[in-house]
Amino acid sequence: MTMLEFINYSVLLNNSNAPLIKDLSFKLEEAQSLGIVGESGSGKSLTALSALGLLNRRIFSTRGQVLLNRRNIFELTDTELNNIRGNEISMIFQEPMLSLNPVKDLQSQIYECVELSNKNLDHNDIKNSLNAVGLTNTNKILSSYPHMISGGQRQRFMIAMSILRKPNIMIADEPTTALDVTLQKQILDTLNNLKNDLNMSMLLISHDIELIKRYCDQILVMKDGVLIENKPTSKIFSHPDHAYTKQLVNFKTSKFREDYITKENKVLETKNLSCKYLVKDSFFRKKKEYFNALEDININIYEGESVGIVGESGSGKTTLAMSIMHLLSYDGEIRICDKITQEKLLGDRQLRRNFQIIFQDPFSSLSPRMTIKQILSEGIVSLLKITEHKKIHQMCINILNEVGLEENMLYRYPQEFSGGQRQRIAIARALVLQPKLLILDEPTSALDVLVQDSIVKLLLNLQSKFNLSYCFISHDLNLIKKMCHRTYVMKDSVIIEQGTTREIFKNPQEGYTRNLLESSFINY
Amino acid sequence: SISIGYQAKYKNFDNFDYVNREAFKGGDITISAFGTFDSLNPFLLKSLSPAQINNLMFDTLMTRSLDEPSSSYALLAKAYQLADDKLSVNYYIDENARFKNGDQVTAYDVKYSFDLLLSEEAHPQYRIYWTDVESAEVLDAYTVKFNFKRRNPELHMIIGDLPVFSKKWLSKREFPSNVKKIPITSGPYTISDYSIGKYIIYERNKNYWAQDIPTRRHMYNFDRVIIKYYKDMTVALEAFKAGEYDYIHENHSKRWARDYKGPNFENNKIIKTELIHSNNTGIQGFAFNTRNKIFKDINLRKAISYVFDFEWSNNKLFYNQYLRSDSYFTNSEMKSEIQVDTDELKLAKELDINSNRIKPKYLLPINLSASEYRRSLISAKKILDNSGYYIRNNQLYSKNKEPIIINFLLAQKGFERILAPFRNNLQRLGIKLNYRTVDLSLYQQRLDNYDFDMTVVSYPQSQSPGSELMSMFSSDSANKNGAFNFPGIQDQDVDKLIERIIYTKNRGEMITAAKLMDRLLWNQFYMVPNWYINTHRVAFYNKFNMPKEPPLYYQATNYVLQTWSSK
Amino acid sequence: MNTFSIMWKNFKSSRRSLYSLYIFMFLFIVSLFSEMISNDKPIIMNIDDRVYYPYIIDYTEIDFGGELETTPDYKGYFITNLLESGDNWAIFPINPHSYNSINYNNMNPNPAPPSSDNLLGTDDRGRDVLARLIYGFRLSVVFALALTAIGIVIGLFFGAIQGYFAGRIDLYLQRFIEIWGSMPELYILIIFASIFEPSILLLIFLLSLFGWISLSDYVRAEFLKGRNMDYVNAARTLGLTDYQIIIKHILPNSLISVVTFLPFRISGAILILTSLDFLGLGVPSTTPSLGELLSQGKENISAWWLSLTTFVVLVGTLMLLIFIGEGIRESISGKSS
Amino acid sequence: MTLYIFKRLLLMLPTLLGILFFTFLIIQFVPGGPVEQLVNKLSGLDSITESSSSSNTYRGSNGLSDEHIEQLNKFYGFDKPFLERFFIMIGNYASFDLGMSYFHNQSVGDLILSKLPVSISLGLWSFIIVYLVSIPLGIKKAVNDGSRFDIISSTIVLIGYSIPGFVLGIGLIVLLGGGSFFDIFPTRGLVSDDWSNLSVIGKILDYLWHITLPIICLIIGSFAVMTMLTKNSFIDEINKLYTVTARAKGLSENKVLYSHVFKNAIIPILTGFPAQFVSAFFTGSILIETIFSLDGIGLLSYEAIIQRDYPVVMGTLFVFTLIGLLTKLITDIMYVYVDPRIKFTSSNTQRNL
Ligand SMILES: Nc1ncnc2c1ncn2[C@@H]1O[C@H](COP(=O)(O)OP(=O)(O)OP(=O)(O)O)[C@@H](O)[C@H]1O
Ligand SMILES: Nc1ncnc2c1ncn2[C@@H]1O[C@H](COP(=O)(O)OP(=O)(O)OP(=O)(O)O)[C@@H](O)[C@H]1O
Ligand SMILES: [Mg+2]
Ligand SMILES: [Mg+2]
Repeated sequence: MTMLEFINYSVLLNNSNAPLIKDLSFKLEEAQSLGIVGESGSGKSLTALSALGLLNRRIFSTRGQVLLNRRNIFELTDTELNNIRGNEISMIFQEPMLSLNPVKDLQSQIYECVELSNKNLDHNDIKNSLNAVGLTNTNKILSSYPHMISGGQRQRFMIAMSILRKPNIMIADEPTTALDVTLQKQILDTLNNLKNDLNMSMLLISHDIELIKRYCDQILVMKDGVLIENKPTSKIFSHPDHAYTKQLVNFKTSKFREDYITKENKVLETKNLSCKYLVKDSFFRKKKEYFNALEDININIYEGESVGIVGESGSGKTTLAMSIMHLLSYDGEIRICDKITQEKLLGDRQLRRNFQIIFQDPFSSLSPRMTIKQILSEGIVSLLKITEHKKIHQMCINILNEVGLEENMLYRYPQEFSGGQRQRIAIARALVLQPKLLILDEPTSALDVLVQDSIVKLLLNLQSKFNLSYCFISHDLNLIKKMCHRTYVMKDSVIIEQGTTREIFKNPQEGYTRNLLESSFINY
Repeated sequence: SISIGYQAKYKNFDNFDYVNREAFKGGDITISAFGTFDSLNPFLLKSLSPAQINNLMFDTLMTRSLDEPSSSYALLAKAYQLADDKLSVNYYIDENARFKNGDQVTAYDVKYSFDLLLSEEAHPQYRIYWTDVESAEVLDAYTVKFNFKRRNPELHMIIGDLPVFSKKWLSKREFPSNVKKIPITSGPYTISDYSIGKYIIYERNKNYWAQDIPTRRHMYNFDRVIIKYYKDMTVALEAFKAGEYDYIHENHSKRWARDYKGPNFENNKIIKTELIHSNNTGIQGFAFNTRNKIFKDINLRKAISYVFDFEWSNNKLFYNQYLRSDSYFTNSEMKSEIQVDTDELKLAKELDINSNRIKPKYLLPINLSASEYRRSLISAKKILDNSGYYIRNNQLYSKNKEPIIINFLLAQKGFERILAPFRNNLQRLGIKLNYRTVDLSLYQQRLDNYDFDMTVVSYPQSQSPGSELMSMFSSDSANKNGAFNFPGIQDQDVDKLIERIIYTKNRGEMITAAKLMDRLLWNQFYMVPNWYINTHRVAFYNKFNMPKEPPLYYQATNYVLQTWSSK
Repeated sequence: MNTFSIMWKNFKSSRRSLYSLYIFMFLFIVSLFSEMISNDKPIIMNIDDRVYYPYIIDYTEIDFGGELETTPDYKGYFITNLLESGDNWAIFPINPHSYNSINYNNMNPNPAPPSSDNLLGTDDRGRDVLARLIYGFRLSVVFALALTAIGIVIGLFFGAIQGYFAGRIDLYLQRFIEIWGSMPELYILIIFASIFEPSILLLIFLLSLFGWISLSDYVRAEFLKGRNMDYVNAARTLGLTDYQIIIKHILPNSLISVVTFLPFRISGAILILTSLDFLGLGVPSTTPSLGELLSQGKENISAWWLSLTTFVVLVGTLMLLIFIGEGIRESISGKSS
Repeated sequence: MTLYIFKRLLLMLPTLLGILFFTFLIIQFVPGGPVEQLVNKLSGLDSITESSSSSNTYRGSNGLSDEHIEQLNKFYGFDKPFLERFFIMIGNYASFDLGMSYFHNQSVGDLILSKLPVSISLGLWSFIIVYLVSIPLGIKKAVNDGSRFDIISSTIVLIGYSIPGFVLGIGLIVLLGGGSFFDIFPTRGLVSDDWSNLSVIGKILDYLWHITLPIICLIIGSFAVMTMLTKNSFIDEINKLYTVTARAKGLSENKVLYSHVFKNAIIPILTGFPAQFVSAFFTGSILIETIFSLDGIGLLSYEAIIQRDYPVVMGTLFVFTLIGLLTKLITDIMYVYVDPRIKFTSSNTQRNL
């Protein structure tokens, strides 16, 4: 039975009439899992949103049909649509950070699903689905607000919400970008089980070819809003037609990074770095509850070195990055470039020129009222002290091109981009400053392998040219392998293992690390 | 009876002439009041008492008649005796007089009332009113004696206005603070119900002790007088049209002409009429502050007076409802005629007033058309030309090169519409007039310090003017802060005449002196005379009987409550 | 393309706002030339074969053979008489009344209903309502714009500082504002009124002392919210100063209330003149202002032409401003591109 | 937070003291005090109208003598030096004694209490109605931004906003309360004069019957600002990603708006709360109160200012600010409740390094 069918479906921008998706036609059968891969910005997320009829009519207009159980969703009444959504078809959004209501606690957000469900669900179901995505500390999670949990936890929470109601169709838009491989595997297995047990159909959007290969029966490839290939998985890999597909399929992961580093100048040094969050502020009692997100962290990064930080979701990686950036209050000591301490920084903001960060959540780090041009030029003006308009403009264009975006995007606002595009904008914003130390928090989570590769090349290139240092926080072991000289492994707020990347990958000491490497699809 | 300087009209009478002998006792009348009230004690400074409470509840020792200038007749006091030295008076209380609770009214109550009213807790107006009364003494249960500080021909009559209440009403201690206790009085009405700030109902005392004495017979006929409070005039008028109350008194020409319309007027349910009166309306005018250099010149004052176009204003602003003020005692027998009469000449001689000053009154121009007004303007200009004034760049300068710029102080916005055309007309002579309305307190402060060039002044006068004239027109008051001599009149002849008016025993002489004073003041152009009205504008539902003729001197609402009755 | 031109482009994309802006500007610019539209001086005049330009040249009555040495009343008896005789003629502006000239020749008592002479009737002292509306619009709009601009700048300043820095600064500044805001405004106005002659400038100054307070609360709240956003952190890492962060990052995201209140503040400023009039602090009633007209409407309820016309002008102005405000809101939020 | 609230409560004392002090100080400089007011009344100068028909009373010999004025000054307590008077007042305030009015024979506290029924009636109803109408309307307008509904409803609320209160008030009275057209509604007061004799239902109906017109006048102008504010704050939030999530869950549009967007958009609306509250309950509308002859606190404090009834001025100011301060604190706490990301502390985190 066909669960979902797109027929000659097109999406247009209202004010410019530019097509974002052109004549898309495909079918999703019962119990089938369909993978969509494609270039960043090719219209995957729009397709996913269309399946639920969630496109904003003020911005987009559509042509063609989307049939859900043979009913055109554009002809359904609001109540019918509401009944279908969540119960029959469920979606995991690409931006977990912004997809949760920031001012409601997670408990009420998930309970909404329970209330709306046409099945009889209770607290245990919630617990189960949270456990299924690896969120074991349910009470803590449920009483938190979205900003109080880590990126990976948010993403898992989103997934838990969607699988809770056991829908017939599941649309997962890059569901595991913020998760380490163990979790990735666990979650996709869960989804797969659902598919097998309940005949659920699944539309999985991902840039991770390995993942798609493993879990999908059929694969769609999109480029520039057009469906360029639609074949069973095995066929795609054996007989790719389109040049783009070929590139994707034939993409080979590279070797360990082994160039030599003079461990001379420390670019970053932390001593006994600790950091805690206030979780509960009681009105009557004096006692406050804190959560220790970092405990006695000591890391070093040398000039020209790339260091990877991997670790469990929620282990404090982002917290570490933020404290290095002096955006959180911390205990202990942080020295950047040997001389920059907290006091120094207080006196001179210009010192920030030396260290920059790419936030894990690019969308919320981009001001919604500023155009890309404004966003990019801001740092140039304030830190590089360049004021010449022409020059700034040229720099903006150059860096955009280097991350694979086009000049005409300069005057658009962040909300008008795809997830991958936004991420690249965030990268561009940091790179244009060429800081001594660059912290990259999941920099490529939303990028397809090809773009990712070009970004990696760009980073390597810059590193060799300017002797930059990078600190990669990533779940993508491939990336770590490719980029990092050394790696730290974090778990539960502490560093449990460190060493050269090769050492760690070949010969992991800790159980967690071993687990991680085993579950990854790559053989090292 | 007491009357000042003439023979009282009534003697051995049954009732006043102006009452309706067929009046029916009973029925209600509902009237409106403006603002609010918050106390049943009308004698306090820190309180607002309900309308009409004094008239309806409190009997006084003597009561005045409305068809004589200044005569009092027995009420609580059946008789009085002025001491030979004129420094005290005895009042003899009527033994029949009873408070509402049945107690007799005694001299002790009178003294008690007097003492409380003169105490510091009471409203200072009583202390001012009876400044010259030293004390009250009880001679026996029905005789009370008032001692005076100085001789004053009116004083024994003025103390006759003393309202009397029972000792049982409030103790001395309670007096300033207890404002919710219904007064125990001997008057025709008592309070039957009230709600602070909203309404008050007076009910006729069926056993009113004075029901049949001459000064009360056929009066106070309504069983109930209901007073409703409104805070907005326009709304109050609408409510009247809707029949929420029965009677309204209007003192605004624009409203009278424009707003007294509607179905109830057309079908004659409401009668809209004007009751003629002979009240002395004194004078109202735009006063020049002659303390200012520019206004020391009478010619300038005269020219400005000529510029004011009363006829236009009356026609285009007042709906022709007003008459031009032509005297300092307009609408009264104290008004001097244009030509000098012989009595005045005699008096002038007697008081040694320079006969050059005894001239016919200057006539103000009457402008019946635009061309006539232009003639007035030009004659005003001639006056200025002849006294050395000149114009540069649309600005008039005096001989001494002072620009003529006038700041006109106002407390009521309503006058701005009258001043605007005046201002534009003055402009034609190069005179700049700026008018400005200020907050009442600020206005008072400026007045007290005579800090203004011109302002609107009203000098109301009684039927027998007396010592208040001192504060208005005497040389002494000209430099005294807080007095009412706003124009700054300093004229020895006027001083002499005031003296004569106050101390003469003969009303005829008093009138002559007043006329002469009127003439002297008038010819000095101390103010640009305004206008007056010799009627009360009232409207009421057609359900009342009233006497055939109104009295001479009266306030509309008091008169209605005293003499009208239900049909 | 700079920020402004982007905003302008966004603004233009909303037709309604654009037309509203055009109409408003048109009216305002026209009202700047009030003297040419509505005046009691003729533009040109021919008397006894001599041509006069009273509009430009200040003649005295003597020049026309009269007696008075001041500027004649061109609608008055003397000139009218002259014009009626011989071949004399005069051309008056479209509305031959000035804001302070009184129509002495009106047949009806004042306030007089609309007639061919006074198209919208006269006010309670015989001045032409249309003329006062034209001049009043100009004055009121200038006054209101000035007052609003000042109020917004100060309100933004204090609100931003409180909300952004929070903590102690917020705590103390708020106390200061509370004390400041509780001052008996009327008394302060009265005190000043007793010292100075009232004038528009004085009024703007006095009203600005307190006009910003309510707005600062709103701005504070939005800044409290805005300062925790990730993009603010991102801006910090770019080494932006507090000032730059406030101006460039939080402010554009905190303008909801400012934009919402803008039209209301402007129209409120127009009306505030009314409420101060009775204290003698409002501008003198010789100055034409919409507030003055409205307060006349209040005194003369039955003269509907006073309140109705003013009301129509006020509603119109308010609508235009609201629509313009809506455009501004859209242009800063960059909804369309 | 606890500490913060405690600090705020503590800081209220100096704030109140400061407010009282400065107001007291300013009052010293106001030209014309209660004595001038009284003199004005006594001399009859306050009643010069277009045509003052005379009063024929004997008007004292020479106006108010200096001695009288001195007595009056003493009566009002102006004979004592400034600071002494101030401290006496503060002492009284500390014992909850707001003093005696200059012109009403009542303590300020009683005076305020006696005006409360009117203020609460007007305040409560208009407050509730305005919020109940404006917020849903604003939300609806936000959803349908630019539609015909949006424009028409804007026009209507704006017309309501611009109608001068007196025109509407008098207009309604003339039309519905007066003798000229329909005589349906009463023109004055909160209840009928014979209210106490009515049955319970009769009492309620009578009350509602009386407050209908004033409430209409009060609220008609208040919709616009609140509606536009709601609309604008919603427009900003309505297209954020979390609403898409909520819709994807199958929440109905209203649920999305009221349970998701609402909390995100409410902050500006909440901010206006203290001012709205204080003005609805206490400042009221002087105009409406006069037109309908209602005696509320608004009118009381306004008249006190004009009449220079300083104890009432200070007393009402004190009560207003105290309540204002408390509601302000409550809204500040509400901010945190509504948006847990808001913090009032400027900890290190917020310091711009
Ligand atoms: N609001 C918008 N206004 C204009 N263009 C938009 C808007 N939203 C998305 N786009 C454009 O639509 C295209 C498709 O976006 P979509 O989010 O579907 O990409 P995607 O395939 O999901 O990419 P990614 O892998 O980077 O998430 C992109 O080029 C993007 O720039
Ligand atoms: N504002 C906050 N208040 C309370 N707890 C917080 C807050 N922010 C983060 N945490 C907690 O701190 C821990 C570490 O969070 P962090 O964001 O550093 O994790 P992470 O290592 O980056 O995880 P991920 O890989 O999922 O992004 C998490 O358990 C999270 O729940
Ligand atoms: Mg996407
Ligand atoms: Mg993280």
